[in-house]
Amino acid sequence: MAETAEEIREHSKVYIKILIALLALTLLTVAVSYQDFGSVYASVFVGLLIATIKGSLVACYFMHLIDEQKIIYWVLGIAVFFFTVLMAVPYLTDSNSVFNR
Amino acid sequence: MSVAHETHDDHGHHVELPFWRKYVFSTDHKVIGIQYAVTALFFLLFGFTLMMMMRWQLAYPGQPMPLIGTFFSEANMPGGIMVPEFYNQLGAMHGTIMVFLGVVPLAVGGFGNYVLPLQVGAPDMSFPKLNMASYWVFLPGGLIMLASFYAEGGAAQSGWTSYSPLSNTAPAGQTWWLIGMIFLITSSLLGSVNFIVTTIQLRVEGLSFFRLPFFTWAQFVTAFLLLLAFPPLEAAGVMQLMDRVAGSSFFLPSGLVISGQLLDVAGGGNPLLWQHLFWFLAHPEVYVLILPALGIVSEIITVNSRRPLWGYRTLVYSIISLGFLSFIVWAHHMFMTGMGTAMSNFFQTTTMIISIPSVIILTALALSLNGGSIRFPTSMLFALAFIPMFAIGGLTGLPLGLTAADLHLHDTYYVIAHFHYVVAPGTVFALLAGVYHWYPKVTGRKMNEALGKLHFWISLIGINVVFMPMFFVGMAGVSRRLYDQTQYAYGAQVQGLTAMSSWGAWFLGAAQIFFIINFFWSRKNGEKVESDNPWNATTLEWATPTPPPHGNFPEVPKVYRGPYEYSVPGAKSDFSPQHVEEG
Amino acid sequence: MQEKIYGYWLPLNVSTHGEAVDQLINVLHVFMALLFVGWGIFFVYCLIRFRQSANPTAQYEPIHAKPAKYIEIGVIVFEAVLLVGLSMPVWSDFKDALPSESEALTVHVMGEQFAWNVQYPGKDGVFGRKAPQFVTPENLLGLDPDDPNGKDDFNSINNLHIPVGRPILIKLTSKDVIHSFKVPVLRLTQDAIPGQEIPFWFNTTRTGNFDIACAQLCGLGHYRMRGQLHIQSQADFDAWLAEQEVEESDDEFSF
Amino acid sequence: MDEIPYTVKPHPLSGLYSGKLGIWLFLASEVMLFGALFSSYILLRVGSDSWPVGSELLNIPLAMLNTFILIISSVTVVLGWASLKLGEHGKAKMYLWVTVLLAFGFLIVKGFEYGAKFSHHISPATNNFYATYFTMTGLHGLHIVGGIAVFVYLLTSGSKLLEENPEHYTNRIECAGLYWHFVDLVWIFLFPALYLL
Repeated sequence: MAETAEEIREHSKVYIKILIALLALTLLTVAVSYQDFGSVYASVFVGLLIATIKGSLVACYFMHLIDEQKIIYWVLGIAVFFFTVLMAVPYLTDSNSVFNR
Repeated sequence: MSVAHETHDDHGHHVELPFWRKYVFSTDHKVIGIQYAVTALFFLLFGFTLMMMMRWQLAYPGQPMPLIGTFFSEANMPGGIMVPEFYNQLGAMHGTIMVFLGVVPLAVGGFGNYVLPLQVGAPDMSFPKLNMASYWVFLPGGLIMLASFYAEGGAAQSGWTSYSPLSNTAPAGQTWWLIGMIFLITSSLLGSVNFIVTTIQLRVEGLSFFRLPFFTWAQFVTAFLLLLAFPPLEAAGVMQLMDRVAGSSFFLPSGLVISGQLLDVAGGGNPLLWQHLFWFLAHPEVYVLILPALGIVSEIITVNSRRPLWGYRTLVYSIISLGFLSFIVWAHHMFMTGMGTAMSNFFQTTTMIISIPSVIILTALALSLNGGSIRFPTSMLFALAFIPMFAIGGLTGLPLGLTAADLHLHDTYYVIAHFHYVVAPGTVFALLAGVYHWYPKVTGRKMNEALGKLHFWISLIGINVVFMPMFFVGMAGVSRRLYDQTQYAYGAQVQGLTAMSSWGAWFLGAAQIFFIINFFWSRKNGEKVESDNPWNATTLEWATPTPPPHGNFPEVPKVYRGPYEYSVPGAKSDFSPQHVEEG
Repeated sequence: MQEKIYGYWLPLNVSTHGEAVDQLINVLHVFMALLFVGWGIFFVYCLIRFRQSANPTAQYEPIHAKPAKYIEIGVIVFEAVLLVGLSMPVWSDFKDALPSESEALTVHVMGEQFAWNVQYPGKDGVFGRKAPQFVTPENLLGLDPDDPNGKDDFNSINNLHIPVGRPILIKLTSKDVIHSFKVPVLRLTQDAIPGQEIPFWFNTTRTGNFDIACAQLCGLGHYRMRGQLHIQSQADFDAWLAEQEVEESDDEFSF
Repeated sequence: MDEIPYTVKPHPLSGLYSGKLGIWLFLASEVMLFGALFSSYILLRVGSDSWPVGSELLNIPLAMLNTFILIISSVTVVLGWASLKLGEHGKAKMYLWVTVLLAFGFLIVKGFEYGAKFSHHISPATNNFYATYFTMTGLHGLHIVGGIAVFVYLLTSGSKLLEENPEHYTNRIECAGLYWHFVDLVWIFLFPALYLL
């Protein structure tokens, strides 16, 4: 994927736009945290939603995942699958144990 | 955590490296493979001797150990009689050393590093410096583990699983254990990145994924297990280190009373968190122990029965499904921790499902023998013995996987017999087979057959005398890790069997002397190898000169056919190597 | 006990759920033995029939292994039957079908480094409040001194007395590290985890004295955490209970 | 045949040079490492009955400043890599030195935060919230230090490779950049999880 000079300059402009978007989203995250969304879970969801947007911006543009090779998607797919299994651990231990706290 | 992508120092011409760069800090995958293998064999022997000492206390509780009893300090063995703390240290370190410092470095570090690049047709690993780094991070980890015996209060003594809160309140040796573990985990991580990239990137022309030898497939899946399963244990290790050093209480619930005093710690932690994170690694870890062994056995069986592997594609799909399933079975080690029925039913089912690929692989290996023309060198004897022994190990996993039967068998000697049958006559026999098989390629000389057969038959008998009685001791209900089982009526009843196991263990220990003699004696005066391909095998590692020079292949090989093309009808000879054009 | 309680295979079974556990273990082992012997015979046959001297040229085509495939499917079906038919029902019965507080005898068991504290509610049938800060060498349970219900509770260390034929509900916890309450004759293992109180139940079919063991490594005294399970007739049990209450009321809490 | 293929040129089938595949695999294991820490954080928080609110105890403005620093440093790495591709070596080195300085800035701000905590005798032993806070941000900080070490090496003794084989050097910067973006990505999730929710 040998890019020509213009494409790279073009990309640099995109990076600046992404930078501004990320800084704005950070301010948004902090602002959102002061809002009260009823339950804790709602505010957690909103907070994580914004973080995921920021994360995917960094991943897609800065890490070039937007147009990456198939093998990289496979490697990340496997990692994300086992990441979700790992995230199931808190649910498994807490909700399903028989002891009464 | 340095970035993992150094490349081979790209000075084109070949310069004669000084001794310490050629043999000590070498970046050649073969030298690193030998370094790993020799270090791992030493640790296997050391872990074995720890066990042989424990067996004395198990067989004759409270009696002074003859001969070497007086060598030990008064704190550990006053008057030659082993104290419970020292017994627990031996138990914990036997497990840790055999798994993390013996079998994994030999199977993955030794055989993987040496044989995989050759089988793939590569000049070296993708990242040679990283490969060297992984050995030199592994060695300090190993030395820390050895040094922890001299820590104040002795080595780690809460089992190789080091459950908290026991491990949180254990003496200083546990901290050394944790630091050693972090070194070992980092080393395995660096190694696994290297294996995966080499398998994907450096395959020679014509070597598609479905023409890879089964040994390379096993190492490839094992590398993924190492890559994705080890980090959670590293996180758990960091947390337990914080618990012990910085006084946090990740794994300590509030209100603990240790030896009468209320433990003044913030509390609020959950001991099950350690168990979940530990077993999240440890189950893929036991598959890391067995997959390379399956790879080695399949290589040796096909070579010595002059017949293609039965169902190569089904085997590859089975090993991949084994890799995936091994990540979702871990909680069958925790059935008795107060888990609800929904969770235990899920893990019961996945444990039953995971037994299917193992049965397929074992049957395929047996079917590969049918219709073959079988030779019986020592490597083949060990590989053949692996199959029924691994079958016993696998089958005895069924009662433990079903919660109702586990109610009685959990944490008893039945469990010890089950996993030892998979690891001892299973993986270790396969690794010994691998040493006998690839020794000619590494040194240019064959290991002595007479000594080899002697070593095989005595080890086979000894190993069964050690572990078969344990099934019955476990069925009687004797708990594991007991310093003296005669305290219990049902324990005293089967004490005879435990004594028998102990004698079997010493008998087995004696048998290893033949292997050690053979290993060093044949280095200089074993029977010289007449060709680069003494076993007439078809895979690429036999296409290199003996011993393979730096850069392995004088000219880049091309691959024309699958890995196990033996007795092809109409071919010139009864084997057609992968890199040879016509049949 | 003249008849054998403990042998080389499964020990005597005295619990109601033990029948199904023994049946599952025995059926499984017969199944495993059959598989291993049948498979072993094929394995040895291959080695002898196809050794080099007897069969100098090997065969290239893979043998069509129809029988092997059917056997495997049979094994999978049999495993599924055992899993769903035997293991899951026994397990859910053991885990979920806790007997009601009224009909069952409730006992609190608290493991500690190298002993089992067994707390009985005493005459008032109510368990006193326990807290770690009240633990002293005399008051191992950590009973709250100014809680009236705790006055008549007593701790029969390492001795669990229960009436035969009545469901027993045990609330298991631990004071320091993870222990595991294991009674081979009851076919029962339950981890005692500090910070958690895990309920489990069993019912017994005959009287006798049997061993209780700790199955989880809990330190240097793990091997000597031996307890005694006394399964008594209702009369003996009541006599023992009465005798305990007399003994308790005159010393410990009358300061 | 001494030279290891596909170290610089991408592999025809996978389209990647080995280093890139290697760094992505390493990042997959890092995903599991931080995943385990996040999973423990969730378990401890859900399991405990008294979990303090992060925003009251921790210094939000400092953390926000740190987030800005890391985002900007991510951008300077990418711009540095882009100018390397364009052959403007001087500009690239300037961008990368800015990244290193920003990283030091992050550590200094982190130092103030930790210093404030320790002066109030707050430590991982105080309660599980602080234990998680110190462990996660501490391990993240160690990753920042690792990143700085790599960049400093590449900009000092490693930079002679730039003259010998620019494409090889650009690949190395790209891999270091990928690692750096991942460290920024972890902080993007760490920031709301510990400080805001």
